[in-house]
Amino acid sequence: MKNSQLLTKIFGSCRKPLLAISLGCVFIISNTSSAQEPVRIAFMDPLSGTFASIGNTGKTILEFAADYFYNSKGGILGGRMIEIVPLDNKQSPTETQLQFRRAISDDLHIIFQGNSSAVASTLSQTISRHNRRNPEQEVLQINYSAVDPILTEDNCSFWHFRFDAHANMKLDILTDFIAADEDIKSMYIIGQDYSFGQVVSDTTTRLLNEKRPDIEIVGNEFHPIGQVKDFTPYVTKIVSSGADAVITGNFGADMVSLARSIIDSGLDIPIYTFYAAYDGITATLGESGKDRIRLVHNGVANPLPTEARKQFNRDFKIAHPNSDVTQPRIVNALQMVVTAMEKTQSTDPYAIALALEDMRFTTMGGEEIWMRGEDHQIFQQLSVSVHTDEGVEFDADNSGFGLVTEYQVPMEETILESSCQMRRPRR
Amino acid sequence: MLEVLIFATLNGLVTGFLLFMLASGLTLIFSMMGVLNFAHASFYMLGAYFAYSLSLYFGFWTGLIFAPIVVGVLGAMVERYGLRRVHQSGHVAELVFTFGLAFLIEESIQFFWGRDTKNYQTPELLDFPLFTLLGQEFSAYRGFMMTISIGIFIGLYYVLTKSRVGIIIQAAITHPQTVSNLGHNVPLIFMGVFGMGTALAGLAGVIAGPVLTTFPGMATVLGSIVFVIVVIGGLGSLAGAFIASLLIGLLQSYAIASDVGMPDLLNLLGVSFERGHPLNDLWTMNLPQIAPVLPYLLLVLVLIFRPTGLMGKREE
Amino acid sequence: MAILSLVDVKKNFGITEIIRGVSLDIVEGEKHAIIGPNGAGKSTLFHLISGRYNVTAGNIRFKEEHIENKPPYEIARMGLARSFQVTNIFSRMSVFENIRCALFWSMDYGYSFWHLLGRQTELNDAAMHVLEQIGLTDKAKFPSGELAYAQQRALELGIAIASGAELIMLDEPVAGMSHSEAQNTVELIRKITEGKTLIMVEHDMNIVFDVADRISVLVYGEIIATDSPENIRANPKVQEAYLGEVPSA
Amino acid sequence: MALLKNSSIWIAFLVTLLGLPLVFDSILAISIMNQIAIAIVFALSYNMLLGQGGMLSFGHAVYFGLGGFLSVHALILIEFETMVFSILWIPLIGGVFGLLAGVFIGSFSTHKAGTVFAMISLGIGELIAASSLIFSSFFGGEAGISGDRTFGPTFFGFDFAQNIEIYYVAAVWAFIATVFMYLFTQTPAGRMANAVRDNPERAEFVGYSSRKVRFISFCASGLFAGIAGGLFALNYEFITEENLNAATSGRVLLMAYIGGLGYFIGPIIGAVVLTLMNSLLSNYSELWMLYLGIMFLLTVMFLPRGFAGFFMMHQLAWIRGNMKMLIKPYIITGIPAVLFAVCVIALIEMSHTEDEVFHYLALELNPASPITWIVLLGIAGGAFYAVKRSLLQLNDAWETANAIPKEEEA
Repeated sequence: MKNSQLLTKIFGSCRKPLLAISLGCVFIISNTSSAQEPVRIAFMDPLSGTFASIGNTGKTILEFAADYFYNSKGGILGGRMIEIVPLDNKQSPTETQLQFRRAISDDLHIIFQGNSSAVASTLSQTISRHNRRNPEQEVLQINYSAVDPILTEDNCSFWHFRFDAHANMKLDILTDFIAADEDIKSMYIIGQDYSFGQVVSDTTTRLLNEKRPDIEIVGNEFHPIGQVKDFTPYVTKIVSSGADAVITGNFGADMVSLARSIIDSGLDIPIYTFYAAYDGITATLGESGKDRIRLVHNGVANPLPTEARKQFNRDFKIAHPNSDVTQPRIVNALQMVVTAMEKTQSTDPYAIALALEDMRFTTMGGEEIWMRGEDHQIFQQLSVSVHTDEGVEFDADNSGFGLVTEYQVPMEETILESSCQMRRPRR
Repeated sequence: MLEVLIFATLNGLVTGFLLFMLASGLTLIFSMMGVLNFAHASFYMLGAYFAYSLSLYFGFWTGLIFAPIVVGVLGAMVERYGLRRVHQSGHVAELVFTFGLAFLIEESIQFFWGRDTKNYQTPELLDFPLFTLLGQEFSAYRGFMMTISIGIFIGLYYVLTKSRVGIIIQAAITHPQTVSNLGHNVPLIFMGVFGMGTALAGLAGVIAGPVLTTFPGMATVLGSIVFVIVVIGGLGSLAGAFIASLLIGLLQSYAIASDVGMPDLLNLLGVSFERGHPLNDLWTMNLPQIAPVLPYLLLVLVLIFRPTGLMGKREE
Repeated sequence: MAILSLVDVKKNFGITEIIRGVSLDIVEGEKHAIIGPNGAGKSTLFHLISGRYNVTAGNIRFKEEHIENKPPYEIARMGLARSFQVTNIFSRMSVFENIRCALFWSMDYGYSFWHLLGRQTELNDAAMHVLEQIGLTDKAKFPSGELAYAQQRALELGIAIASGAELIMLDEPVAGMSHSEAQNTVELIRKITEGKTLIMVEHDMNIVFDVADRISVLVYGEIIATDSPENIRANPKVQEAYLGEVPSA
Repeated sequence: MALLKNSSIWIAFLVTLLGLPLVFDSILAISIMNQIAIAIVFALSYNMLLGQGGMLSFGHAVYFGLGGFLSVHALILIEFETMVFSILWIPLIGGVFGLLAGVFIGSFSTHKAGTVFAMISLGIGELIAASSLIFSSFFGGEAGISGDRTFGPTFFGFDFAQNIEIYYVAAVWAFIATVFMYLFTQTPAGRMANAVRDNPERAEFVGYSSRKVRFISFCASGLFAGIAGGLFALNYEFITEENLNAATSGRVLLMAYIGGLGYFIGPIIGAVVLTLMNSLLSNYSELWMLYLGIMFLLTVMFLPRGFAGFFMMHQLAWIRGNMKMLIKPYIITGIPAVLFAVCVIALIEMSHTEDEVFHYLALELNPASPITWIVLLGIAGGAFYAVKRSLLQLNDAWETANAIPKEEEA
């Protein structure tokens, strides 16, 4: 963290501006190069604690993208730099509240947040409440990763934009892919016992019933999140159920442990997942998971579609050899937000929100994506990719393994109806 | 169904034996020094990480031998330079110390090894199915885990009952005061036992790391369960700890393997509720869902009805 | 009239019999001493009477009421107070607080959480009075755990007598004291047990014969004699129990 | 009398609580002060158990959390006009429910203190935390439940939309709760709690059932923890499972312990220090939890009676007018100690950074150059040596400052 920031925070809260300035001038020399005030964007995700690696990767990508596309090219809005302000919410709803107040205190009005739907919905509620009570001081939530459908359906908010496909959209694609596989006659669903796990379970059951009524759901299991030492007992049940495939929404250590236990038991069936790559997972699965683990995600994996996209990955890798571009949607989100700023020549969240509605934008991957105005949900192409080491130009965790896209669905085919009835603020 | 039962038993035993490796050290420490070592599972985690690092350069087997030693030495140092100092301030202080130590170890591990899951693999030598029963493999590595654990149990039993040191330790468990009056160097014994106990925990970590995933949360997952075992087993009783370990290992394994839940019970009673019922969560609860909390339920029940634990010989 | 009567009281620990059928009547107002060699079961007998241990068999009546197997606090509330052989005080509280805690129940405060202690003049005066009696007035605010040994013993006595119990049981009140300290303590005991019933376990025979009206001799869990000091001194069974050694006068 | 004598401290406390927003008025500051007010009540309620009653609990968050959940449900009921009353009374609802939970759980868990009690509290804590995820219609799963405090009758025109308004509510409640918790220590039940903590056996021989004494403390502690939970609900307008799980229980233990268990003011100090660290430090370093862990261990090892105990250690020297003698040795030891800490932190942070230039205080360090490392290590080593040397002098000064003056001895 930069020292000038640190000092202004300390002294800013002490109401001793003179002292702060006199002490702070030492550092200002090195830090204030441009005369214009930067555009400050908050990045709120876990930066310490158990889930920190995901949050830190996201932060790195966002910072890199801001420098890569804008700051190195003279900034935005006529020469203003983008400054990313990290806020550590430890992936806890309570801490999110605290950090939100810090954001308000620091005059931050655009918050990027992605991890955990529980956090996202807390933040969305908090922001709605805050914006209602403090007109002219509104805050915008840029959700780049939380996939609980409810955020753009029943609980949709004018101040919330989602730049990732939600779970039902992803499952729609994933079940299409599964349905196309004639060998699969039975399916085992296992997931963490919380809202996303339940969404995966309910939706999979419903969709498979529609698409392939002959596929039998031979198991539908929930386990407590982050508390299972050993998944072998669960795998025993999977084996004895005779399932032809497993689908899970697990993430983090629960994902790795489950996959490892399935592989160790000698069970040779495909595993369909959401979060089984990067942040050490790809490296840990390694050879044993090859050609067996498939993920549904937005955009495409290897081969990357355009040279611009490839170049971005290469340049990122040079700057951060130990990280990967895990979530290109962060880049899309930033680019769209900046486009909205440029279009309105403003950093006012209300103006940006209006400009984002129904925006169509061409990503560096060359595809056109659409932010639907009625529920603030992004639509873009979705893919199913496999964990392998063949044909992997850009690997994950420097392991030689990575994702290769097997199945792609264009944006138009991913569109689902929404039950959102948005309360729009009046100005 | 039969293979589920067999594998549930095997899995339960693997977990149970693993838990015993942790619980045996903890129960020795707890009984002799009165310290409920909250950081015990953290030493288990340290074992896994050290072994992972060693295995990168020297292979799995070197890690298996040296990682527990490193952990044991570290544990002995913690006793010598930390706990012994805190000892003067009483048991609560000691407990709070280990509580903070657990926290610090977890943070340090994230500092040195990062927060990612580590790619700690089973050795190739053991990378084959030991046997296949009704379509399911039982990996040789799990067999190896069981062998090591049983070996440790037998070794521990032998040392504690047959050797001179063992007899002093046994005496110190049940009558700590008397032993110090007899002129034995109690601080040295304490340090030794603490080192031994943490080394055992480290060994458990080494062999569990590859199958249970090496990640910074692995201590938390196991931490309080080991506590529960020691208390259920009874203060000062290694046999109690052994029985409680297996009991909890099997209990959890069977609970997950079973498919019964409240709906079955309600069917049996001929009662049914609508989905909208306010207590719907209760009526749809099933055993696998609550498997991880069963040990705590058992703990509370045991403590209420038999505060000395299953095999405990003395109260505090 | 017997204020306390034991009928065939027995206590086993596992298979070991510690008290093997003790029957004893304590007359109201008397000063009664229990003597006997080490390991005779004197402290165990005290624990049985005061409720710390449950009896294996037999019964104990205090003021005509059965008290065997009652919890200590119920017995204490009936007016039976005791001290301990090993100092047993509230070590992290001040001397004054120690005494005040011993007074609460007898002054009808119960488990009150609505009386503010600062305002209870009568209670505080009573506590100060006890401190005066045991000579610790100037140490009132001192942490009791840091008192000198003799002062802790005095406090131990103070806690026992504070509630104004009718029957006071003292377990080796002068153990470990120097001669002059012991003399002071005896004076103190005499003073504070004025008009009350006292049962005392003591090894120092000078004190026993000095204070006691009657003496019981406990040997291997049985009372072999209960009589006046003179008769006890002359009792051959007693002499034998003390290995032929006549208790020196 | 005693009340009057102390009333100046209480007035000062109230004035500080109410006056702070005038000094620190940023949104962040208000938010932190809100947290502090809640933490003070919570930590003090924990101290009723451990500090006053000798009961080590690993599940105290249960009462905080249950109180909080009931309070949020009450907010929801107010919002839908099932109940109509001012949200000012919400903490009381939390308190009553905390009390009920305390009565129920205390009825079987206060039988013994020590390890048995500690383990039961751990088990109960885990059970309730786990059930809170299973019974998601009441607890709202991992996202928790949320309400809105601006409904219900207004209070002199305040609708409590702003955090500053809630801060005043929290401050007044925190003050009232603190006064009552202090007064509790001044009652027979409070004193007997100390007595049972010190010596449960002897307490029985002065007429008190130690179980019942513990039970009363336990219920009172549940009541105040519930009030803290209610304040939390008012402040954040939501509550989740994480507010009744083991992490929250652990945090309150740290607060009370670091502050100093034996002193009434200890937990207050602990609550302030930990909350500040939690909310300020975390934004300056990713490694703040590491520092917190180190600080915590050092406190347990070197200040076993907490910060309050450290201050109280100087009471004697203060009374004897010898504080002056300590100032110089403190400075002499303090400077190298701070220097040592600064260097160690620099080393830790530097080994963790990916940047080419590492900004630290007024310096720009180059992590790639071995010279930086050697210099820092050298300074740290030197400082450590200086601390070790000067500690001896500090010790001497301490002895002299606390020595009994000649005339007093005579």
